[in-house]
Amino acid sequence: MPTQFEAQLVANRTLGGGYVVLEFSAPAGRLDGVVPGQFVMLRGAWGRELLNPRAFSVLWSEPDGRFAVMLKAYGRGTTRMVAMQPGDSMTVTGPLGRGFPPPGQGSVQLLVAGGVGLPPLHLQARVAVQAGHGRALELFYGGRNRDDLVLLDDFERWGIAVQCATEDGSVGARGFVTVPLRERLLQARRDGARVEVLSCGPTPMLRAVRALALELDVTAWLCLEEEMACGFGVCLGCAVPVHGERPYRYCCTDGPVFEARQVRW
Amino acid sequence: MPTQFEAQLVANRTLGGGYVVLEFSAPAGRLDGVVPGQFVMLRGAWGRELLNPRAFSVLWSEPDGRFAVMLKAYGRGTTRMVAMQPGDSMTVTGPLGRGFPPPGQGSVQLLVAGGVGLPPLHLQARVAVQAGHGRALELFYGGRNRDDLVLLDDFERWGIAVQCATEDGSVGARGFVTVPLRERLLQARRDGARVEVLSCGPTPMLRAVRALALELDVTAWLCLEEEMACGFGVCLGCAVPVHGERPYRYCCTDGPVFEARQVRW
Amino acid sequence: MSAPPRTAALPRERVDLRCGFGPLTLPHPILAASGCFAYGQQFADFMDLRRLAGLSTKGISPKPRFGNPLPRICETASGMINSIGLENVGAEAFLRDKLPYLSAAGLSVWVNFFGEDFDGYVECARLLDAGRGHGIDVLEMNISCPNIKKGGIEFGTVPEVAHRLTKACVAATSLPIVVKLTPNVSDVVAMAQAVAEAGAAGVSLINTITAMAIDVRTRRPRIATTYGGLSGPAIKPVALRMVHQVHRALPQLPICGMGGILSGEDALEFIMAGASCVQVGTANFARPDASLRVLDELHALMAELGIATVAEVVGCVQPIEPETPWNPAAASAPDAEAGKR
Amino acid sequence: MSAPPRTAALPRERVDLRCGFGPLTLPHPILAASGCFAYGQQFADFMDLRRLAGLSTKGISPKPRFGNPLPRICETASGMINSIGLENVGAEAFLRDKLPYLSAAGLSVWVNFFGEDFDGYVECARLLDAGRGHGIDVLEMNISCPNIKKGGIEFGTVPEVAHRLTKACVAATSLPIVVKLTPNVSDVVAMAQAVAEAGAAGVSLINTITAMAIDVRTRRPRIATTYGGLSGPAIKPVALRMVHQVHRALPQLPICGMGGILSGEDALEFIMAGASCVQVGTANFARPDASLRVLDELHALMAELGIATVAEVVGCVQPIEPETPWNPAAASAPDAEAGKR
Ligand SMILES: Cc1cc2nc3c(=O)[nH]c(=O)nc-3n(C[C@H](O)[C@H](O)[C@H](O)COP(=O)(O)OP(=O)(O)OC[C@H]3O[C@@H](n4cnc5c(N)ncnc54)[C@H](O)[C@@H]3O)c2cc1C
Ligand SMILES: Cc1cc2nc3c(=O)[nH]c(=O)nc-3n(C[C@H](O)[C@H](O)[C@H](O)COP(=O)(O)OP(=O)(O)OC[C@H]3O[C@@H](n4cnc5c(N)ncnc54)[C@H](O)[C@@H]3O)c2cc1C
Ligand SMILES: Cc1cc2nc3c(=O)[nH]c(=O)nc-3n(C[C@H](O)[C@H](O)[C@H](O)COP(=O)(O)O)c2cc1C
Ligand SMILES: Cc1cc2nc3c(=O)[nH]c(=O)nc-3n(C[C@H](O)[C@H](O)[C@H](O)COP(=O)(O)O)c2cc1C
Ligand code: FES
Ligand code: FES
Repeated sequence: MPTQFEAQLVANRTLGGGYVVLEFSAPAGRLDGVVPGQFVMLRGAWGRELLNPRAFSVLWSEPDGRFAVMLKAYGRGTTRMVAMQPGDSMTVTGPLGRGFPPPGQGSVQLLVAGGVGLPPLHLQARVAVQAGHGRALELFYGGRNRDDLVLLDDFERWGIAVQCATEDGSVGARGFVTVPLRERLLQARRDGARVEVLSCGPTPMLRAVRALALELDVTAWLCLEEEMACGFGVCLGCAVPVHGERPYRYCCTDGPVFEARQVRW
Repeated sequence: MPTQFEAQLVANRTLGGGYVVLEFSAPAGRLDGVVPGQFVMLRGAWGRELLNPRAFSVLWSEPDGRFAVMLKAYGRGTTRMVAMQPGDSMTVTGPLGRGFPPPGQGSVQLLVAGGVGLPPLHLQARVAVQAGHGRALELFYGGRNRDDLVLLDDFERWGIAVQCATEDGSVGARGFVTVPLRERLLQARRDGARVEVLSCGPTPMLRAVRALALELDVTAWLCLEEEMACGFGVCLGCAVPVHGERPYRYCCTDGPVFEARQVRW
Repeated sequence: MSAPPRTAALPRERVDLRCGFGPLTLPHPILAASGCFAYGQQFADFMDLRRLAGLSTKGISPKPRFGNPLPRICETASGMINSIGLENVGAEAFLRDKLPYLSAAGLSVWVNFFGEDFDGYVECARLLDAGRGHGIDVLEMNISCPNIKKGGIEFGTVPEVAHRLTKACVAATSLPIVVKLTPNVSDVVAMAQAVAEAGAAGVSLINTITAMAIDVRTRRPRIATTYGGLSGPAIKPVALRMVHQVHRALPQLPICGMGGILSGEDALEFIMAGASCVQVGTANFARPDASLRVLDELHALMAELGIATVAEVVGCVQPIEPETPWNPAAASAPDAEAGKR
Repeated sequence: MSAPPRTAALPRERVDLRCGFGPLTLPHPILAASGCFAYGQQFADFMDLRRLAGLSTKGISPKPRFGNPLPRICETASGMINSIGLENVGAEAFLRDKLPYLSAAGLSVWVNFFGEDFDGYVECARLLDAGRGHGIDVLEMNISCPNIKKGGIEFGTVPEVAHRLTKACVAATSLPIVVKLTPNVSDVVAMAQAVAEAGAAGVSLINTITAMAIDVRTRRPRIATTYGGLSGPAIKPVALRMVHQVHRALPQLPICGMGGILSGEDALEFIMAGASCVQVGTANFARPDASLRVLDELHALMAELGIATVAEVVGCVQPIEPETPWNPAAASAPDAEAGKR
């Protein structure tokens, strides 16, 4: 059940490329059992100029209440957040939303990440490794350049296969991450292997992943970002266009993870 | 001539009672020759919630560009300012306005201060002492209690006679500062001594000083506070009601120092 | 004449927060605003719903409605723009699926409603009348939605049209009808008067102000419908002005005030301007317990200022005292010359 | 149809900031707004006045006026309220004492003016006509002041009255008349149309929104006249909406946009909404060089976005692309069940 609580910043770790990990302490148990893809709404002492909290995927959480998120200065809220000092506090609401399907259900999960879309997939991998399903995962990680690819050592340590792609070719394949992904999906088809795609990242990347999944008829789960005001289903601001009985579902309560076919893009 | 410039906070000194002195470094010469009572408009990186700069009397300034102001957390702007850290910067416009008449013109100047009204009178005393007119000044200093009376050691060091009054009687006379002031003015009348009053502080205090000056027919200069948006004569927000050819004059350009009789209170 | 401000603070327990809104008695003046509290349930995870005086539901129409395309919201300086499109479950499903929960929680339930045309409004009032005795206290008629197509604008901006519509809805139900007015008018008093004369039990002031934001990179509006409604602290000064105008012109008409309330002090400003109770809207998104914080702060502030009851300060604001008369004949005193360089 | 957004950035020197406003050609689109720049002189201490495209003066009336009682201003969330009371030196003193300075600085001088009644407006336009050829480029007719007593409201809110007034003033001068409209109306397009048909050379949008703030401790308004005008970023979304509405309805009518402009991006939003040039108001108080910062930021932003000329983006905003059509027959996919606890 989501709750509202206060959290104190414990550490603000710079990863390079403008990415930071903010680590918070909070009352024990609040984010226990968070599912990868679930998120929290965070708001600092921002006065009246910035009204609404911002959504962040949980990067990790511990039973003692500590948790972390990863972000980059993007707009007004994230710019304030990357400048936060240990001891600063934020109001948290969470965990919110529905996360990715669990690993180890018979399919190999191909995690496709870009930019600040890494955290839920990083957590998916962490959880899988802890449950002994590390072999059932592979990471496809795209960015503009070397600096966009962070926390790779964790995947290495966990023994998870990683394929990178950068637009400038500085690491891995040159171009978009859908290039190696397509190869991998075609190979799986040739092998008759069961795979599913879990993806989070910039919307253009998600659109490309979706197109690929539809083309090759693979199940793909997309973790979407929509503008959110509340994060818990009351403002109806975060509509996601879908097919099916209703034209819209909600990113914060029905998602943020949606099956690619259902998304009306 | 007033200019606009950036200043960096060098020190944030706590005086007790909630008062702080903020000391800034700035380009040399910008506040040279500032007259006691003149002020600066200060604005931090406040985003869009707090639009307007805030006015502060100059507490002191040095030719190398350093200067200081004294304040207390009062509302939204001052609350942010007392929390500033060395290195933070502010946009400054100044020096602005017309200050007090210089000391040593034949009258003894009775400085009457309350709360955050001390800075211009403190500077008046500093300037007088530097010019060898320290004997021509006396300070009357009122507050609610001991904590409201700050920087007294400076006056002591300068050898300036000080009479305090506190509402709780913890220092000096019990009651308002106008009680010892009245005594002093009556004595001056008996002695046939030339005195004038220079006052800055909360509006109720200024009203009482004005009433006393009018009653005893003494010249009094009041340093007024009005809501200001610009501080340099363009918004016309800081009107001061006056008698004479026009019903209003402007706190930021005609003042903030006004002769008590002229003020339409 | 209102009482002059007291100076002595009161102990908190001496403050009586109860307040009246027309025929209703509320335990305190803080309700949640329409569209910002859904149908209430979601908030039960975060707060004790029963501490709230009441809530106004998401706007209900005779039939269910899907919402607008996205993006539906964006943030602006001290505000946000929304164009949700009046998505709702429809009157029938509301009565069946949502009302019992609210009624059990013991809140004052204000059902915000609208129709897509004149008859739709009347039909909705009639349908919702079935909720009388089952928890509904008030029908809050939203004639101010910027996002309805034809006729929508006139309902909210032309006094005669609003009068006719109110009259028809009042006749269709025995529940009190509170009309929620739009700020997008030249003369809000004329609107309030028109609906009061048609039998409205009160007015809610204000709905959002029609607004726009542009993404200069995509060269498109930030809201799919181009225009949406501005809410939040940015609009508070406009809301206060309208509450005050209406209260001054129609002191007997109960007003529910809203627009940018984030703190107890904000709520008290509305009450002093003339609101008998207030609604908290956008603030609920910042933190789910926002409305209870407003309540606690209001309580503490009334104690600090020595305000014993809400009634004694409703509309108590008095004009600024006149200045001392100007004496042009008085000689202008010398300037403090020293300061001019 | 406007051109689609370019992707390639331009070097700054390839950006041509010149712009047209009806018959005028301006070196760039940034002017200073009326009442926020006085008569210009004070700013010379802080900036090179000649870098500004122009300024609109404090509102001028036929005779000098003293202002309103105090307090005249207060701050609100991302905004401020003012009720200065249209204090000014009067037309004669303006022409004699203020205009020569501005004219020498080479700025485009827009004289904001008003009268206390119908005849006062016409007289003022006639008096100011003497400034033709001596530096005055435009008479900006303020029919939107909330602080004039009788008749003031109708000038700004009733299209027929505004039409008559504009026509009379247009006849009284050969200077172009730009009418500054109030946002306190239900239908700003009707107002713009009325003044355009009466011969206005353009419109300025928007003036302040009537607003109020209350000091809960004194139980009095924070502004002596109770109501004042709200300006600053808080009103920007309302201003943009009105500029867009008027531009869409009357694409040939030049619009000078304003309301909460603090940055180059704000200015570009107004231009994309349909303004040919913009005025910077309240921002000038935060820092005297604010208008030149807006200019520099606009220049840099146009370069970054590959916008070569102002004209190519005036009113270029396009609706959000339509969504992929909904297929209700498609089976709903399974939810990502895992996440639900
Ligand atoms: C479920 C979910 C999980 C998220 N997880 C993370 C995370 O782990 N790490 C992370 O860094 N970010 C994450 N985000 C995105 C994060 O919430 C946004 O970056 C943040 O809201 C932007 O805030 P800001 O104040 O910096 O930008 P703003 O100043 O609010 O935005 C600047 C401009 O960008 C637009 N904008 C705002 N948000 C978005 C967006 N998401 N997409 C496109 N345009 C936008 C706004 O309209 C605005 O005009 C997540 C978002 C969602 C919905
Ligand atoms: C010429 C001049 C010199 C000054 N010098 C000093 C100084 O040296 N040290 C110092 O601490 N302060 C000084 N002040 C006062 C200082 O500018 C105010 O305290 C400040 O503007 C309040 O800002 P704030 O953001 O903290 O309060 P805000 O949040 O702006 O104000 C809180 C509330 O108090 C009201 N308010 C704001 N300012 C005043 C005021 N001055 N009087 C009464 N009510 C007010 C506002 O309307 C608001 O509602 C001076 C003011 C002037 C005009
Ligand atoms: C997301 C959102 C949805 C809203 N939906 C409705 C609605 O359905 N009916 C209605 O009358 N008002 C609706 N409103 C308006 C609010 O009830 C309220 O009048 C307005 O937002 C001003 O209050 P605030 O500034 O506290 O939010 C909505 C506001 C928001 C922000
Ligand atoms: C202090 C002040 C005085 C103003 N005086 C005038 C005036 O005399 N005439 C006028 O047409 N507009 C006047 N305005 C309105 C501005 O010119 C402008 O239309 C409005 O403030 C919105 O722009 P902004 O948000 O950039 O300030 C005044 C605004 C302020 C803040
Ligand atoms: S963010 Fe409010 S409903 Fe999803
Ligand atoms: S503060 Fe703007 S004129 Fe004085």
